[in-house]
Parts: sequence; structure tokens; C-alpha cells
Amino acid sequence: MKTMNMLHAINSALDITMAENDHACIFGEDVGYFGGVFRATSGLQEKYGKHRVFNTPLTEQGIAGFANGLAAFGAPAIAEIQFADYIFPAFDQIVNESAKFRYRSGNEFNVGNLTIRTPYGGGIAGGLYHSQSPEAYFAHTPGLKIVVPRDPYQAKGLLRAAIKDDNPVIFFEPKRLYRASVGEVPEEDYSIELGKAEVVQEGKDVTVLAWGAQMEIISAAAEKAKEQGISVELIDLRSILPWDVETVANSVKKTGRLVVSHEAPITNGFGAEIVATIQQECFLHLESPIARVCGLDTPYPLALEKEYIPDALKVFEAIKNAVEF
Amino acid sequence: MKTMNMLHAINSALDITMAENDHACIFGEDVGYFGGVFRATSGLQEKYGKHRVFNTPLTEQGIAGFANGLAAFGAPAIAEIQFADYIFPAFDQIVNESAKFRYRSGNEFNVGNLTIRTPYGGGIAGGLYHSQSPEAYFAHTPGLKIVVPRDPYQAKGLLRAAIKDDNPVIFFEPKRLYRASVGEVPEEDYSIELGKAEVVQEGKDVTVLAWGAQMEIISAAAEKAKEQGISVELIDLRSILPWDVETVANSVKKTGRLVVSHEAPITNGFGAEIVATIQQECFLHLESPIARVCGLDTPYPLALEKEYIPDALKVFEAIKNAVEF
Amino acid sequence: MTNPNNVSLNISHELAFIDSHALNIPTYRVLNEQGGVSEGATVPEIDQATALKIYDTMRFIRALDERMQAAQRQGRVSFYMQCLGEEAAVTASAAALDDNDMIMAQYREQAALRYRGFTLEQFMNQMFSNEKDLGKGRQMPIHYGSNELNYMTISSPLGTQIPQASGYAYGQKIKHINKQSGELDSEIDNITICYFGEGAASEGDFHAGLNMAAVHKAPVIFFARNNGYAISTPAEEQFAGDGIASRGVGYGIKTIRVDGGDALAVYAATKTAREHATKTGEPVLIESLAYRLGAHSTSDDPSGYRSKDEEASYRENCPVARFRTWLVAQGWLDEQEDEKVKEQVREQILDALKVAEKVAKPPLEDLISDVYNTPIPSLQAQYEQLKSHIKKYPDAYPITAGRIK
Amino acid sequence: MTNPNNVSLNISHELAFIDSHALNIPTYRVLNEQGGVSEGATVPEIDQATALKIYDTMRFIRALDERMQAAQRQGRVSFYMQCLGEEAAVTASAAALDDNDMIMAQYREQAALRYRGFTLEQFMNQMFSNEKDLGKGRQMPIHYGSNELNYMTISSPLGTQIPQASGYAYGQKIKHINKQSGELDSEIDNITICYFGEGAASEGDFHAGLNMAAVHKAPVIFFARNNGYAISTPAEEQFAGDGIASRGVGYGIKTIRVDGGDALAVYAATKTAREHATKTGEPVLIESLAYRLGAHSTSDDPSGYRSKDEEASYRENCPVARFRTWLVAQGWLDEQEDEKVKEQVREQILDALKVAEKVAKPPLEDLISDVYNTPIPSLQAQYEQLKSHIKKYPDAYPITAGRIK
Ligand SMILES: Cc1ncc(C[n+]2csc(CCOP(=O)(O)OP(=O)(O)O)c2C)c(N)n1
Ligand SMILES: Cc1ncc(C[n+]2csc(CCOP(=O)(O)OP(=O)(O)O)c2C)c(N)n1
Ligand SMILES: [Mg+2]
Ligand SMILES: [Mg+2]
Repeated sequence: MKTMNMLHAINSALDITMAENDHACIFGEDVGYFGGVFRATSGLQEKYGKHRVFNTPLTEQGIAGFANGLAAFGAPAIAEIQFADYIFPAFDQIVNESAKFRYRSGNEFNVGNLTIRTPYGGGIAGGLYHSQSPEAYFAHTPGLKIVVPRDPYQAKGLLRAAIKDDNPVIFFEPKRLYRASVGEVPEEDYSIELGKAEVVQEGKDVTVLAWGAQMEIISAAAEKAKEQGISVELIDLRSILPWDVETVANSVKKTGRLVVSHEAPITNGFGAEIVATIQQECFLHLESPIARVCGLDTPYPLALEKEYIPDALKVFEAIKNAVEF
Repeated sequence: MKTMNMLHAINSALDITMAENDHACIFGEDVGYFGGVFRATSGLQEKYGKHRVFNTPLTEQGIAGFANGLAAFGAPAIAEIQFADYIFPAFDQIVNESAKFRYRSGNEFNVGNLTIRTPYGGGIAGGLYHSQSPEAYFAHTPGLKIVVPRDPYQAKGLLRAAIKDDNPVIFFEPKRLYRASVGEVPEEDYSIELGKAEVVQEGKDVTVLAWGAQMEIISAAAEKAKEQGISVELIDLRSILPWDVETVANSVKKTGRLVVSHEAPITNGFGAEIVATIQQECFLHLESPIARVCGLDTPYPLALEKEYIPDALKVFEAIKNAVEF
Repeated sequence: MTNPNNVSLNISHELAFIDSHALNIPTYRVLNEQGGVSEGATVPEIDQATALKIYDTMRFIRALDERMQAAQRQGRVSFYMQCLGEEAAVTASAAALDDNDMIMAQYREQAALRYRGFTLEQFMNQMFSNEKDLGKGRQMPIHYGSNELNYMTISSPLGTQIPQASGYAYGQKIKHINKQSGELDSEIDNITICYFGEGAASEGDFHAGLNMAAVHKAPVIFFARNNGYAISTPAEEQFAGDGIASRGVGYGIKTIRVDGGDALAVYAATKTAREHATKTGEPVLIESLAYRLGAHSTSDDPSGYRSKDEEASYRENCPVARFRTWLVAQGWLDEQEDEKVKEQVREQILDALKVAEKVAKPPLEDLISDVYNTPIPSLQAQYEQLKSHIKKYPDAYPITAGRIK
Repeated sequence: MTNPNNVSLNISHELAFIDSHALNIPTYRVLNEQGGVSEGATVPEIDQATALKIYDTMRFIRALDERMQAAQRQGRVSFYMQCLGEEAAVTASAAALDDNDMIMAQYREQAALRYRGFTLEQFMNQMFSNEKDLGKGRQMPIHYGSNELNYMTISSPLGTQIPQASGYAYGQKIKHINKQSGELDSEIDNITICYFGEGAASEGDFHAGLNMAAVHKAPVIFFARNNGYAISTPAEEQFAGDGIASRGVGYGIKTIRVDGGDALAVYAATKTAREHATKTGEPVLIESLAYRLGAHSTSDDPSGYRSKDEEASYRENCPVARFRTWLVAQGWLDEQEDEKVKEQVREQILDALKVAEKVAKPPLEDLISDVYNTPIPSLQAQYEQLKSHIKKYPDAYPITAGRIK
């Protein structure tokens, strides 16, 4: 075990991947010599060559299109989109192509080799275009997998699983935690199964669920709730697609209450899907309406970021409301 | 009043718009001389000139980008995307630009003049790429309005409202009904307020909600239910963004049950948002879980389309289950 | 170019604009419109077997197109797209490739697939989306694909295959790169050809795909089929430059324009392009000029946007007839024999159609298979629910009800 | 071009590829690197007031950039981007426009905005996202915009402004079109200039925007700032053609490459381009060559990807000094006076900074205003809920708590 921040953990997962397969390529804007604007790919070009770790021209649709082609050829294609806010020019290539490649061809061809990494999320004074959490835009797309890690250990294990998974995976990295989150991470290879949520804290009064950077926030809220004698069960969803209905439903059947929290705007965020499914699965167990604590329905602001975000206080309020309903 | 099919009704709304404002432009692939592949813009180039009704090069991102610019200039910009399945290359221009134009500039600039029309939906043996219903992809985007008409009368009145509305609006046209849906439509100008759902049939046992072409399906299901003595309240949502929570919540408070149906895949479809909001608004009134009858979580199929679609039988089953819960 | 701006740096003190059509772009042609060898032209090296296979393919596709167009009119198949007028461009370019080269087509390139050996039965199964369709009945007619034949399954969204071709070709190159030097250390064995229309070339994906191939040296032949129309939109409302070829220089890509009605010119140009790509790893752009003689698709009626006269004038210049004339002059083709084969082909097609339309539709499990490599739990649950539903109402789902396990 | 394929049709029987760099692209320059008039060059018509305004603007921006870069290092402002090295390109091109022409910039063109009259206070208010910011404190520093000054608010996603510029310019043209003939019947009064980097020019939106402007004849000046880098990516990893100028011919757009360090050349080229646009409605492409002397932004450290030597060699060729030398030679600028003004400007900037950083942040209602023209009900409800929450926990939201109505 070694102490790593999230960038190191990601770099380590990429390093193992590159060593494992001579055809694996890493590419995106500035990922080459410079190692990416966040330095996640630092040192990899030097180690594996410019032909396998390279800068692309500045075109997200091109990056995703190129990645689809390379993955279809059979090479592990690990593309970086510099900020999740800039993934939208690639939307067609991802939603209409990556996601439908295997199905439309009757499995004659597939892009299971594709992994798209991209930093997401706010809390860094990034404003409209360096703060978005666009996971829900992709969650409506059968054929994709979507993963979000909460800390370095999770990041390495989930990224390795995402790369090895035989389906196209979008891997959202909580950039606010890139350097801030530090922990013990094995240097050797390991994977964490996709599609499985994790109960990170057991509790009995209310289930609180999030993923990625938002885990830190709901943990803080749970601490506050504990001071008031409320016992919170905390779940990290980890995979958005597919998501672990069973673990969540089992928890809610036990606690009778659920609070879901995400940074993205509330309307049609992935919280909506969780609520819709869980009210179905747990109808007779619910003791209060399922609450969502999310970003407001506005573009991501700057000066009033503090007011905008679903912070621990807001989550705490929702917990109290749920318990007192 | 005149009998029109939906294409005529849309053409009439466009005609009124073009006559009203010398700067209004209609453009998109094949919309010029030919009048669009569905002929919705038939005769308009002849009437208003090639400089105001014109073919564009084949680039949806260009169409949306050009439309944003033209709208920002102050001209009513009415862009057509030939099939909703092909709106994704324009996703960035719509989601990152149109939707955020006013907010990011502090209202120094806006694209309120923008309207994007696009035919959506299945049931026409169109397979993966001529059948999609992508409204939910946009519904997660503050700043946009989203409208879907169910018949010619609604189409004309809602399209006129969409064009006059001072916000960017995506207008999804149910192409299966273009010629199939015929009704009385005033030749003169009229508008139907955006953001208002319509109770198209009152009932007391269960509320069933849809929009666009799916209204026909849920009406058929309601007929079947009536035969079994179940009284269904039917709601046409009409606007997806903003959506009329009040009308829906009032109905559900009365009936105690809700079934939502849409063609798009179930996971994170707009049905999820409706369920999430209504379980909150009507928690103490709900007598059964809110049900969603939607497309399966697969790309839109071809040979097995009949099996895939949320048909009247499936909706009927959900109605029965809700009532018998 | 050794400056940071990566440009040629020749200073001038004259304020002069480069003209919007500054480039001189010849159109390469070997056979004249009557099928004779043009004066001054050299006939490229081509063996009899290849020439006849090209002709056989064109003849087959012409017959298939005719037959399926009619079948659509009769309501037997829902949709069809003809290659009419572009047979030489597609077939002769495919003929210049190696069988293991990847073909990424737009949708009007059935001749390339046929050249590779796609059987009549396979064509039919796809168009009838029956259970024998390699694509499992999921896409509209003409969306063929075959892994075995290295023909990427057609995707309706236009232009998306262009950057994909760059990525695929880059993959083909990797093993030839010397890890130390980063340079090629052997001739690339297989490359990718990417076909697209002059309409699709307006998509952003075109720009991304060509630029990335040029920068990363991906061995792709970009084959632009400029056939004058994108559905109803004429080329003059599609671009203002000199065709698609004028764009090559903007990407730093070697480019050639060919007469797409001339199988020999297309063959020679593509062969040379392939050689360049395998030796250098660099992409090449070929623009083929032909005329979309038929309607865009069976959903289209061109009389709404172009004149019969225009159509007629291009009908005379038939690429199949042109090549046939040359073959006959070579003594490689017998006219009477040709007519006989044509008749046989027509009959075979009709027979195959009758067979394929009776083959069962795909089973219910194919509604959910291949969304992922294995179905995710939620989808599996949806499938179980659907099965119970169909079992409850078997009459409403006649195609699948009888076969549910 | 009167054939359906919309191409020049000169038949050739030679199988020859157009070279990947077939176009000869000169770089227009008036002032040599020392600020003298190049031999053989003609000084363009420019009046003293304009020349001095250009210089004044460059001087101001240089000082602002220096000051704000330092302010970011001190943690007073979160982010900054310098124009360093590209002042002449941006300022002189803006000077060639009419005040009512629309400017759509990328983000490094603060000099164009300054030339239009954006006040020091306005710059500061934006950077401190305070309540006086025209953008209501919503975007990161340097995302300026002003309706009054016809300067479109900056949007971070790259390239999106390019097709928007085509649409905006098309709007500017409409009233000049004769309804009967469809042709221009008067000279276009106002046009659009669209700035972007050589990196952004790789986006699909570039392709769409230039092609649409060419086809629909939108009076836009596309001003490509080729400054050698897109963050860390050098231009040679961005494209393989001859700069951005080599692309003009592919769109059928008149094109010129200018020395972006030479204010006079840029001014003359842009003036001529504008004339062409107003008279014909056609777009023009200008590629400016300069070197991004500074870091990409304050988040960047170029020492990680380029050599100090390279930077130093370009630092010598300072566009501001070059123009200054010419002005002094003209007798239009006094060197001592210039030094004095520089000092004053620096002080003004520091003073303004101190004022702006103390201005209050925007009020809570600006969190939800302008999402729509009027808030939709759900958003209004979210706002009410947020207000109660803040009232309950005022200490947690110090910026807004005290001011909630
Ligand atoms: C992204 C996208 N936009 C629009 C369409 C609808 N469409 C299908 S074919 C076509 C015209 C294509 O023209 P071209 O590329 O010239 O090819 P051709 O049909 O002439 O062979 C259009 C607009 C599509 N399939 N995909
Ligand atoms: C769509 C998009 N992708 C990526 C980015 C991140 N990004 C910001 S600036 C930049 C480089 C731009 O380079 P260039 O266009 O050459 O302009 P310059 O900074 O040199 O003036 C990148 C990649 C972005 N803002 N938008
Ligand atoms: Mg075409
Ligand atoms: Mg640059």
C-alpha cells in the first residue's frame, strides 16, 4: 500500500493498462508530453511512446469518433475529455455511436474497448463551464456504463474495471478531489466490480445516497445528524449505469426513508430515476417522501456557488425533514 | 375552421410567422425548395424567398450554431433538424449555448428568438435512427423549453406560442401523426400557453399521463379500462419544460394513482422526473406506486418494434395493476 | 515547417488575398464517356480476373437495385437505396483494396460489400430483417455489415464513420511502429477506406476525422462520393469551394479528383492511394465525381427538386455501360453471354427475395441481447416482464409469442 | 461552376495527386521586426487618431495583463488570461471595424473590447464577479461581454462562436437583400468579426461555421489567431496543413495570412476584408501569425512543454514595441510622455482593482434570474426554499444572508 492522491491512483491504473496491452492508447487534449491539464497522464508518454500516449487536435467529437474506431479495431482506447463540460460536442459519437455499436451490428462489431475519462463537478470556482456534472445526460442511454469514484482507492479499482469491461464506459472523475482526496492505494493491480453500490456506513433511520465528490458532503451531513441522534445509512452508488437497485432497495426497506443528493440540477437528474425506481420497489416501506437535494435548475453559477450547491447543511435539513415527516 | 393534418397545421403556423416578421428565417436540411423531407415547409420558400427559407449544408451543429447567432441578432430563427435522432451533433450548441446564453451574459444577450423543430418518435418501422424520442436528454437543461403537441390543433397553437416565447424552445413533432392525425384547425393565428398540461378526459380511479403521439396510445388504454369499469383521467403534459406540476398533482390527489407513459427508454426518461416530483407532492394521497410504461432500455429496434413499444395493452395492464394494488 | 505556428513563412509586402478558388484541380479520367480509352490516357495495370469481377459486381448491383426498388414499390420491403450512377466509383475503389482492409461506408456502397463476397442471401436477410440477418433485424434495410468481410455495419447518422475510420486505421498502424523511434518499421499491411457523400462532408465529424488522420498519420483513404445531391439539396447549396477535393490541402492531405463514372480511373487512383497509405501511414483524399441517377431513396421523389432533362443527360453517361464497352473491346467480355447472365442474376434475385421474406423474424431475446455484452440486471428484469406480458396476450404479438421460452 | 457536382471540371489523363501543401501562402507584412517600414511595403492609410488609439489600447492591455497576472498570484482574483504577444493582431483588427460591427471573440481578445470603450471599472467588475459586473458574477474572470459595445459575451466552450458568427452576420445582411431578386441591394452596414485560436479551429463548429458562411454569404471576418499553442499542444500536433489559411480555399473563402505582430498589416488586411464583406456579403478568412508569449492562463505553466529559449526568441519581437517605434518615427508619439502615461495607467489599474474587490457580490436573486426571461414556477419554488434555508442558517451564507428580502 502506498499513500496516493486521486490523480496518482488514476495514473497508476493507466500505467498498468498500458503495460498490459501493446495496443492500448491514451489520447485527448494535452494528455501527451504535458500529462494533461490535471496531470493525470503524467509520465506516460515518456514511458510508452508518443504513438500510444498523444495529444489530439482540439475536437471532442473527433476524440470520441477516433476512440470509437480504435476500440472497434480492438485496441483499448482510453480517451480523455478535458472537462466534462466539454463532452457535449462528442455527444453524438457517444450516444448514437458508442452506445449502439454492438446492438445495431448484431454484435458483428463492438466498442467494448472504449473508456472515456473526464473530470466533472463544481466547488472549484469554475462557473458555468468548469463545474458541470453531466452524468444524467448519459444515463438515459442504453449501451453505456457510467462510473464515478469517491476516493483514490475506488478510483484505481473502478477505472481498471471500466477499462477491462467489455462495454463502453464513461468514467467521471471528481476533479475537486483530485489532489484533496488522499488515501492508501495498492500499487499492484486490482478491480472493483462495476454496477455495485457500497454501504459505506450502516444506519437505521434514513438512507442517504450519493456518488463521487458528493459522498464527502453527505458524510458531513450524516455527522451532523448523528449529533441530533439520527442514525444515517450512507450509500455510495459508484455505478450510475447499471445501478445497484438491490442494495439501495434493501437499505430503504430497512430505514423507510431515502435522501438522494447530486450536484447536477435537480430536474431529470439521475436522482429522479432513483426516486422513481425506489418508490416502486419500496412503496409499502416508505415512511416519508423520497427527498432529492441537488443543484438548482440553473446553469452552474460562480459568485453564488455556495448558495447553489447541495451542501451538507441542505442535506442535513432533508434528513431531518425525512425523519420528522 | 378548416380540416388539416398536422403538417398543414405546422405549415400554417410557420406561414403566419414569416408574414409577421421580415427577419424571420426557416432553415435546415432540405427545407427550402423541396419543403422538407416531410413537407412541413412546403411552399414557404416560394412565398418568402430563398434568403428567408433555405437549405443548409448537412451539419446539425452548424444549423444550431447559425440559429443561435441569428436569434442573438434578433431575428426569429426557426431551425429544423430533419429527424430528432440527428439532433445530437447539435447537442453542445443547444445545451451549452442556447440554454445558457442569457444567464451567462447577465441578459446582455439572449436567444429567445430561437425555435428548433424536429420530428420524433417511433412506430414507423424506422429502427434505431428514425424513431428516437430524445426529449429527456434536453429536460435536464435549465434555460430550455420543450414542447410536444398531440394533434393538429395543438401543433399550430403550441408552435406559434413556442416561436413567440422569449426563450429557446425545442418543438418535438410526432412524425407518426404528421399525416395520420387530422382535425379542425383555425386558419387564423392563435396560441396555446406553454407550460400548461391539459386534462383531456376526466376520471376518478387513476391518472394516466403522456404527451405527443403517446396520447393516442393511452387513450386507447383508457377505453379498454373503461370496459372493465375503471375510470381514467387522461392528461396531456404538452410542455416537458417547464411542466405543469400543479395540474398533475391535483389530478393525482384526486385519483390517488398515476401511470406515466413515454416512448423513450424508461431509465432516466422524463417519466422519472414526473414520478420523483409527484411522489413528493402527493405522498399521502398515493394508493399505489406510480407506474411507468415506457420503451425498454435498448436502442430502438426494428423487427421487434411491436414488442418494444409501450402499447395500449401494456398501459392497460399498468392501469389495472395500479387500481388492484 | 519549423516555426511554432507550423506554417510556411514567406513574407510578402503586397496586400493580396488568396482567391477563393486558387487551387487548380484536374479530374483524372482514363475512359471517355463512350467507354473508349481517352487520347493521351494510359490504361492502368489491371488483370482480366479483377476487371471481370468489377464488372460482375456492377452488373449484380444494378440488378439488385432494380429488383429491390420494385419490391419496395410492391410493399414487400420497407425501404431501399440505389447505387445507380455510382457503381464504378464504389466497385472499382473496393477492387483496389486488400480483402483485409476495413471498409467503412455511408450506405450507398453495397457494391463494395458485394465485391468482398457478401452473398445474395445475406443481402436479402438484412433487408427483410429476418432471423438470419447478421444484424439481427435491428436496422432498416441496406444497413449491412459483416465482420468476416471487414465491412463495418452501416450507421444512419451521417459522417460519424469518418473520425472512426481514422481511429480504426490508426489501430491498424500501431503494430508497424517502432517503439524506439516512433516511426514505421514495416509496410502497413492493412488500411481503412472511408466512403461518404458530399453532403455528409459538411458534418463536423468530417473536419475532425480528416484533421486527426493527417496529424496522427492514420492510413485511411477518404473516398468522397460527390454525386451532386444530398437528398434534395444540390451541391451548390452544400459548399462554395471547388468540390471536396479543394479541402485536402487544408488538412495537408494528398488529394485526387477522379471521374467516378470511369472504373479504370477510380481503380488506378485508389491503388496508388493505397500504396501511399501503406508506405507512409498517411491518409489520402479521393473525390469521385458522379451523378446520383436515382432517387435519394425509395422515400424520395426527385421530380420535386430537379429536372427530368438533367437526369436524362446524365443517364446517357452510364458507368456500367462504359466499362462494359471497354471490356468488350478488350475481348474480355462476350455481349451475348453478358445478357444471359443478367437474366440469370435477375431470376436468382427474385428467388432469393421470395425465400428471405418467408424466413422468421428474430426471436424475442434479440430485443435485448447486444445492448451490453451481457444484459444488465434492470434490462433482464424488463425482459422477464415483457415475456409474461406477451404470454398473457399472445395474439397481440404474433411474431414472437409462439417462440417464447 | 455549372455542373451538379459544383466543381471545376478540367479533365486530365495523368494520374497525379495534388500535393498536400500545393498552395502558396504569403504572409503579409508592412513593419519589419524592428518597427521600420519593410522595403517594398506601402504603409496603409491610417490617421493619427486611429493609430494612437490602437497604441493606447495595446499599452493599456499590456498593463492590465501584467497587473492581473500579479493579482492572481496574490490570490486576489481566481483566474486570468493574458493577450501577451497578440496585442497588435487583436487591437488593429478591431480598429479596422465600425463600432456597430459585432465582435465575437474567444477569450484572449480583451484588447478589442477595450478599443470599443469598455472601461477599466467594467473590466474589474467582471473579474471580481461583483454586483456591478454586466454578467452578474456568473462566469469566470475574463468572460466579458457588452451589448452596448457590440461585444458578445465570451463563452468558454471553444469554437461555438464560429457558426454563431455566421448566423449573426446573416441577420445583419437580411435587410439589405432585395426581396425580388434575392441579391444585395445596398452595401451592408454592419458585419461580424469572429476571433478564434488555431486550436479551436479544429472543432467541428469551425467547419460548420465557415462552410455555412460561404454558402449563405454571411458577411463575417473569420480571424484565426495562430499563436502556436493550444494550452500545451503545439500547432504541429494540431494540424498538418499550412496553417489555418490553407483551409480558406476549401470553403471558397477569400483568405489572407498576416504577420500578427504588425499592427499596420493587420489593420490594412482587416479593413480590406471588411470592405469585401460589406460589398459582397461574402466572408473572409484572416490568419494572424503571432506567438503566445505568456502562459495559456494563470492555471498553466508553459515550462512544462516548451523551452525558455523559444520563448525568449519571440519575446524580442514585441508587437507593442514594434508599433511604438513606428509611431515615434512618425512623430506621433513622444517617448517620455509614453512612459509617464504607462505609469499612470498602472496606478489607475491598481486603484480600480482595490475598488472592485470591495464591491458587494450579486444579490441572491441573480442566482435564478436570466435562466429564462422570467423564472419558471419550479425554479421560483426552489428559490423560495433556498431563501428560507439561508434565513435559517445565515452564518453559512455570509455573502447573501444579510440581503435577502
Ligand atoms: C446526422 C444526420 N443528419 C441527417 C440525416 C438524414 N439524411 C440521410 S441521407 C442525407 C443526405 C446525404 O447526402 P450525401 O452525403 O451527399 O450522400 P448521398 O445520399 O448523395 O449518397 C440526409 C440529410 C442523417 N442520416 N444523419
Ligand atoms: C470545447 C472545449 N474544449 C476544451 C476546452 C479547454 N480549453 C480551453 S482553452 C484551450 C486551448 C485553446 O487554444 P487556441 O484555440 O489555440 O487559443 P489560444 O489559447 O492559443 O488563444 C482548451 C483546450 C474548452 N474551453 N472548450
Ligand atoms: Mg450526395
Ligand atoms: Mg493557440
